[in-house]
Amino acid sequence: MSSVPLSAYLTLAIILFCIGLYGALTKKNTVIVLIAIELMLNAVNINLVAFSKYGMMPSIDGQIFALFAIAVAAAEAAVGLAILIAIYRNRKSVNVDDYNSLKN
Amino acid sequence: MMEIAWIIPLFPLFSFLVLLIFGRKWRRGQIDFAVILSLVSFICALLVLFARFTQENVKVEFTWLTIGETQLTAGFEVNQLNALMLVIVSLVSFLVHMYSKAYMEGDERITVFFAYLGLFTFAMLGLVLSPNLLQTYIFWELVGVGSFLLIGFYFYKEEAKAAAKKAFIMTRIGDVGLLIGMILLFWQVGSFEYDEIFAVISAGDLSETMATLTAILIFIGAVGKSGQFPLHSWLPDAMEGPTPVSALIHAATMVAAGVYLVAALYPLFAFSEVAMLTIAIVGGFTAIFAATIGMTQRDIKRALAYSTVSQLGYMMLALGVGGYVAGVFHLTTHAFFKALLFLAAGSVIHAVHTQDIEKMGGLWKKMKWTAPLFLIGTMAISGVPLLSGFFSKEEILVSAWVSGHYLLFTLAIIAAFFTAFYMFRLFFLVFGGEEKKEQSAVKESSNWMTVPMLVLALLAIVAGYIQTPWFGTFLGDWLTTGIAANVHGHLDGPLWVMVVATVVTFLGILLAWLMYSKKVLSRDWFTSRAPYTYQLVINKYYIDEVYQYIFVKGSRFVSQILHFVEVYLIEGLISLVTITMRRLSIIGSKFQNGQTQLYGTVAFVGLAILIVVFALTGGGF
Amino acid sequence: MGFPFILTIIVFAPLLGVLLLTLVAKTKEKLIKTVAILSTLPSLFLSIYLIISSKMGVELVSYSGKLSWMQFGNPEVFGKLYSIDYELGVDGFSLILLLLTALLSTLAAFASFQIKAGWKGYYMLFLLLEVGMLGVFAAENLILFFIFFEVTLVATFFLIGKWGLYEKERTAFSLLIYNGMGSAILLVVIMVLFAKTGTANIDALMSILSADDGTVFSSKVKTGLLIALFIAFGIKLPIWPFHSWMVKVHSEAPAAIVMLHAGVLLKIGAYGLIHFGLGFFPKQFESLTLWLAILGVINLLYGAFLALSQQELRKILAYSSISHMGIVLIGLAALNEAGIQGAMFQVVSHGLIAALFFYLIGIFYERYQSTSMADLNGLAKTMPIASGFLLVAGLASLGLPGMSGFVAEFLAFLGLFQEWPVIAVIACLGIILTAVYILRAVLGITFGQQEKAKMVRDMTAFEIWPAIILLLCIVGIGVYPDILSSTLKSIIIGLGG
Amino acid sequence: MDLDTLLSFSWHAMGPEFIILGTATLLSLLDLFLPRSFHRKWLGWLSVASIVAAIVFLLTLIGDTPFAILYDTFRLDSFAIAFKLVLLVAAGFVLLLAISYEPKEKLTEFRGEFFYLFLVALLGAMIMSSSGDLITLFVGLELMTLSSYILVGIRKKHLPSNESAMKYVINGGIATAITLFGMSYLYGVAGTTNLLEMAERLQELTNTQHLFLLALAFLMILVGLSFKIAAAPFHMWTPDVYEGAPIPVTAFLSIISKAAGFILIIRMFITVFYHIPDVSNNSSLLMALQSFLAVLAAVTMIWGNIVALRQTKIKRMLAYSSVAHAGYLLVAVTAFSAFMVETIWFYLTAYLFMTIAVFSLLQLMNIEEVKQLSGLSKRAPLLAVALALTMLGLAGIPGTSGFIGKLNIFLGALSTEPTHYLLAAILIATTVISYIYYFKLIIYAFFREANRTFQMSGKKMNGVIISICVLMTVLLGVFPQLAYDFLHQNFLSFYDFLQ
Repeated sequence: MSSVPLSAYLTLAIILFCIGLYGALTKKNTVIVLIAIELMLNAVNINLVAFSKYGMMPSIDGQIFALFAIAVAAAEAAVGLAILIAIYRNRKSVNVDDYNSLKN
Repeated sequence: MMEIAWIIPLFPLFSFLVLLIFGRKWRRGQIDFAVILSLVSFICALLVLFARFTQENVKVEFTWLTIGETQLTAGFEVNQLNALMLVIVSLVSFLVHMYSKAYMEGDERITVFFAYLGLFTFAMLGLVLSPNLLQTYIFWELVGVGSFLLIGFYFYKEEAKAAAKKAFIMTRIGDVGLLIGMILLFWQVGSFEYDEIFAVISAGDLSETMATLTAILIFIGAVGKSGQFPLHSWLPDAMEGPTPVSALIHAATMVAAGVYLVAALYPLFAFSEVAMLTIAIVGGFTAIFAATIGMTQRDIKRALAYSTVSQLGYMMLALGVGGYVAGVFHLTTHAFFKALLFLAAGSVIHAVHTQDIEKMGGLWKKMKWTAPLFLIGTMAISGVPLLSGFFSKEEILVSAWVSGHYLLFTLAIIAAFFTAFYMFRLFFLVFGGEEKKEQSAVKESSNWMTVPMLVLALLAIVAGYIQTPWFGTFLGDWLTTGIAANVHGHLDGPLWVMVVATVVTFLGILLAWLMYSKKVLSRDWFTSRAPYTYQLVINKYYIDEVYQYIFVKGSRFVSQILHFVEVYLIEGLISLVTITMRRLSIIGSKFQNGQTQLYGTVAFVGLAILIVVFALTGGGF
Repeated sequence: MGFPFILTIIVFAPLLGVLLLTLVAKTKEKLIKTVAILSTLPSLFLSIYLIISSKMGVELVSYSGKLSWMQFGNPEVFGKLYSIDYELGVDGFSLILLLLTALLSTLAAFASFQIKAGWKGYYMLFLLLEVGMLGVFAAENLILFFIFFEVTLVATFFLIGKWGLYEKERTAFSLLIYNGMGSAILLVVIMVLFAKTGTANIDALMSILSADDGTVFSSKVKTGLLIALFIAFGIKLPIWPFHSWMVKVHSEAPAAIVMLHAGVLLKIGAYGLIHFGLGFFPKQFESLTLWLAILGVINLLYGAFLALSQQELRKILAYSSISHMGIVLIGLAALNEAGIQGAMFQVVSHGLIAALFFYLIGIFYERYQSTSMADLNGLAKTMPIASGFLLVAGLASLGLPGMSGFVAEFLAFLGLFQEWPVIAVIACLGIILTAVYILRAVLGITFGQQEKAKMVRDMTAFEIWPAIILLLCIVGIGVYPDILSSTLKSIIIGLGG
Repeated sequence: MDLDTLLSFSWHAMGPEFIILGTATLLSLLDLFLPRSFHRKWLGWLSVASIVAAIVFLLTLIGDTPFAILYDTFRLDSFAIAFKLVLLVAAGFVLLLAISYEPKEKLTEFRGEFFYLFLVALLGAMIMSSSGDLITLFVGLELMTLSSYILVGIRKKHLPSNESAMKYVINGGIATAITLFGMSYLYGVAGTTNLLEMAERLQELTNTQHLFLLALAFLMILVGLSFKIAAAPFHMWTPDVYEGAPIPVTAFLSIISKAAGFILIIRMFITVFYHIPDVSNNSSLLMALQSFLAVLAAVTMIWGNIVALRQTKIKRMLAYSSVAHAGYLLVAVTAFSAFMVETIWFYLTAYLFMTIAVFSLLQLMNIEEVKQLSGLSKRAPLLAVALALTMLGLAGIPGTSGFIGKLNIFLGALSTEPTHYLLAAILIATTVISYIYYFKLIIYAFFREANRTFQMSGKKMNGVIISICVLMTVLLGVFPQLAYDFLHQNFLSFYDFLQ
């Protein structure tokens, strides 16, 4: 049915991953940074699912793995946001650059 | 008796130890104790000498140090030469002990003084008894220490400190030569033993070059100790020590050790013509060189010191030209008359409390004993006929003539002239002429001082008769039996040599008389004519200054350079390392600026580098 | 090979003192000092006993022994086991050094009476230091050796950092980093040997390495390891240019510690060079002797020249130590019986002489709070006995015959002249220079007019006897060196001198 | 899956985990329902009790043949037991620290949370050490990570604490993503998430492209885990987070979190990558990529030690020190010697005691700057001695367990072929550099006079912890065979997790 080759999925995943990484490293808004990290995790999910379906040795494990990854990502986002709220209360800023009281 | 000759040095050693350890507590009698010990030592030495007349050499040794399979030994040996030396040393030592009892009276450190005397005597006797080079070297150095300690006896005087240091270091320079020569010889011969060395030489197993090299190196040691040019300048300075010390160490015994060493190793030296010539030239040059300086000195002891240097040069010259007996003979006679002169000078100094001869004068009447005794010494050293110096000097001149070194012979003749001149200059200035005001209270010294002088004066007169062309050559015959070298008991020289020597001596005396007693000749007759020469001579040819400039300044300069290396180069390298570390640390800390995204970026760069390298290298596949 | 009972007691007896000291209140000065000195004694007496019994013909091997200690790796799974045993043993050389250490420790414990505060901590560390030093010489295992080696380092670090003089912290640090580097390199060598041969036992390594024809290590690797050993022990000895830490230590550490430092700790470098460098890699050692000789001469002259321009007695002695360690190097460079024996003699002799010097320095410092030549001028007037000892120490140091220094110097030169005569001639300059700087220092202090007429008491009867003991040893060895050489003979032959 | 299947599993293998999990659940409920007046410290004691129970349970499991439950996702082998033991002991000490922790910014209201979150994090670490499947590995890892995010930020009114938590989240998130990305490739090539199965399948792999992908996966997993173990250059978060986190949490991060990272690395590397052939087919992928590990180890040691030199705050210094120690451990991993696992186990054990001791000291003295140590030896000599011994241990001075640990690593690096001379040299050189900062503390504590009086927030508990840890440090340094014998006797077939 599908003529989309595995490599396309993988490339997409890498691109997403890189976008996420880029966002996580450059965006000033912490919320966006957290979203970018989500993006990276989701890129992995594409990988996993793609492999699970079109891989050298397809198996259901990949999809299960992806589910776990989604759950973990959600938890991570939740924790991240919770911490962000805590820091916002004290620092009154969501700008990552402002979080620099700890340094050499 | 000869088997227990080792006991001779132990008496002074015992004296040294006892005085050093208990001397502070011991209020009275410690000096007598030391004097008696030195007397015992002398008696033993005398017995050994008599025993040696009838018996063979004795040598006793034990293992001192094991090097792998080689065993170095220590022990003692008695032969003609050192039996003679034993007597000379212990006698002079005993007399000086006696003399010092009076001379040093009242000094609060007199016990220490006698302790040091004991140490020195021990070392000197040990040196004489040594059967091998190594042991000789050991005592050689110990003798130096004794000398060093006694020169620096008045430790609070800056001059004494400087003189002691100078004496030690200059002789040490010579000692290093000796050490090197000795070690080289060891690797050639395989032993430090005198007799083994001689055996190898007579077997012809030692190459000529090696013999020359080692002989000259060993001679450097002798040069240092015997104050030969160019290592002579410590000896006059050593006069900072108490006068009895000058008599014992710097006239009669230690300084003669160099001559003794050459004599003891005579077969080695005789094997190498070059070495012999070197010795002769150095000796001859020193003889005349020191004599010229001696003519200008104002300090009575310094003048005598230069005379000593000159006489030692004479002895070296004798040995160098093959006059083995002549050298040893002169060593013997010189020990007596020079010790006498120093003791007499000490007596004078003791009485007038100055050493400046210009401040003395007219003492002939005041010092009824000292003055004639000094005169005897002066006549003996000048070579006035029938006194001991006349015979020994004559022997040297004959040896020089016979050996064919005419230039050296001439030098020796001129030196004899100078000797007579400056010795009588001293005599006339000190004892003749007008009485100086400040010396009205001068008194003759006590018997403790005059008796030793008397003994020495007696010896200075008669000692010459053991080897004369007229009454037999007893000393020479005895000394030369069994020596492993081609030496002669006596050389017959032309009669005119004796005549010339006598004439020259009297000319010198005459000149001194004219200048300093009669004052017919003006004293600056020579100085005004050749002021530069005079300046040169009175400043001792600027040798000290040259040394100061080259060696002292030189080593200080090197030291400064190395200090620079130490501070800037080595410390600098260390700081370079620490600074680098600190820099790196700062750079590392700079990244830690609190920005999370920078941290992430660094990590990303790290990952990227890993992957890029992997991709480029194919991942090490 | 049972448990090395006597050696264990010798090494760890001071540790008992440490434990006892923990029980003593820190204000009880007398008690602390007594306990400390007493706890140095068992090692001393036992090592004397060992020496005597070895002279009586008891084989030294019978005292060595081992106990299984730790194993790395799992033989049942991998078949390879790296086991490190607790092995102690002595040979002639290390036995002598053991005795030297024990003796100097007792004397230094006496000299430590001048410590003004913190006796408890001081003596605990002091005893720990002694354990380390004794252990270094008794260890039969490289790793054990290293452990004791580091123990000495840490103990000295504390002793200097806490009880040192003006720049104590910097000095302690400098000591730590230099020696840390040295021991790091040493550890590399040790571990390479251990990892490749599977044993760290010194004797076993010696036989493995001497039988090795390139299968275990290529000759290049061996040379590399030897050079690393040179650097490691060269820092300790010290070999120029790694000496600057040691000058600092000499001038900043408390005198009693310098006694041990100059007397024993520096000697570990020499011990290591002889025992390991020469013992493990004799062939490679031979190929490096020229460099060793050159370094030795540099040490000798460099130290001497720098000592010439110092104003501080401690610094003079520091550079003098550098210079004297040059003798050890040239002795080793000669690599013949005389040379090696000279190096060994120098190790012992300099240990004694340096200890005597610093014992006296401690006494001077206590009275004058200074050791600079300018402040001590004319000491012979105020302290004649101490000055006398200083003079004797000086003479011993400049190699006066009749004292131990001469025998060492003589043997080293004797050896060197056979192998490298030209270098030896240059080195002879050192003999003269030594005389010059020693006399300059000693005369500068004792002779002359006392300008600052501060009357102080001379050495008390109590203070004299450590100096006398040291002097007796120095003179004893100097007068009858065979006392040492007979003990050393077998090991020198064993080292293939 | 029916009940029979469920019951057929030998659940006791997970006993310790269940104990921890149960306690965590219980605690969360208790925290919810207990009145405010009830001191939450008792919850801490309860969790300590649970850890003790877990240890006891774990000890009873020693000696069983290795077996797996839940379809090979959870394995109980001697490797797992040995390392879980380390984790549990460390956790016990950290909990004790936490119980006596009284920061200036009051923690009372969150203390209950602290304990059960802590237990959950521990649970994650334990699962990691036992997991036989990528999914469980990942879940365990994330369980630990997510809990520790919250733990770091638990002082929620304290800005540095918030900030460090935020930084940790961002860095940790990136790390997770990278690890996961690597894992996805691994899964993609192997087609399974089970580690053993994966190893089996990949053994026959010959496709170069796949190998390439696997190598990439290897690198990404390595990098992702490097965040966890704080290896340079992925360590940058460490100092900031260590500084901001409460002391018990810092201790947790520097011991348990790091140990878990290493456990994961070893497990994955040995089971999977060691069995993947490289292109030439005569060595394994892991060996082929050894040089990357070596570079990482070297950079970590150098960076950690050098930057530590400039730190003036003790916690930051310790952060860099922990980076350096990660480097040392990486050397052991790189060398891959015959006794690597033992080496790492011993090192972690030694490191555990030293680190707990030093954090306990910090907590007791309540200080931040190195300078504040001045005069410690006068004021509290015993503490000063303890500090000194700990520092000596961290510096690897003989007589302490740190030395034996390093010796072991060193031996490992030198006993393998090819021999890692350079790495060993760097290890030893950086160790010497580390002397500088470790001894700096000693210098302040012993040689400097006090310029300020301490305010000991002293608890007896800290004293006990310190004494135990220092004692262990010395004991393991003098008689290391105690630990090795324990290891050899109980975990003779250490490598049974391959079966």
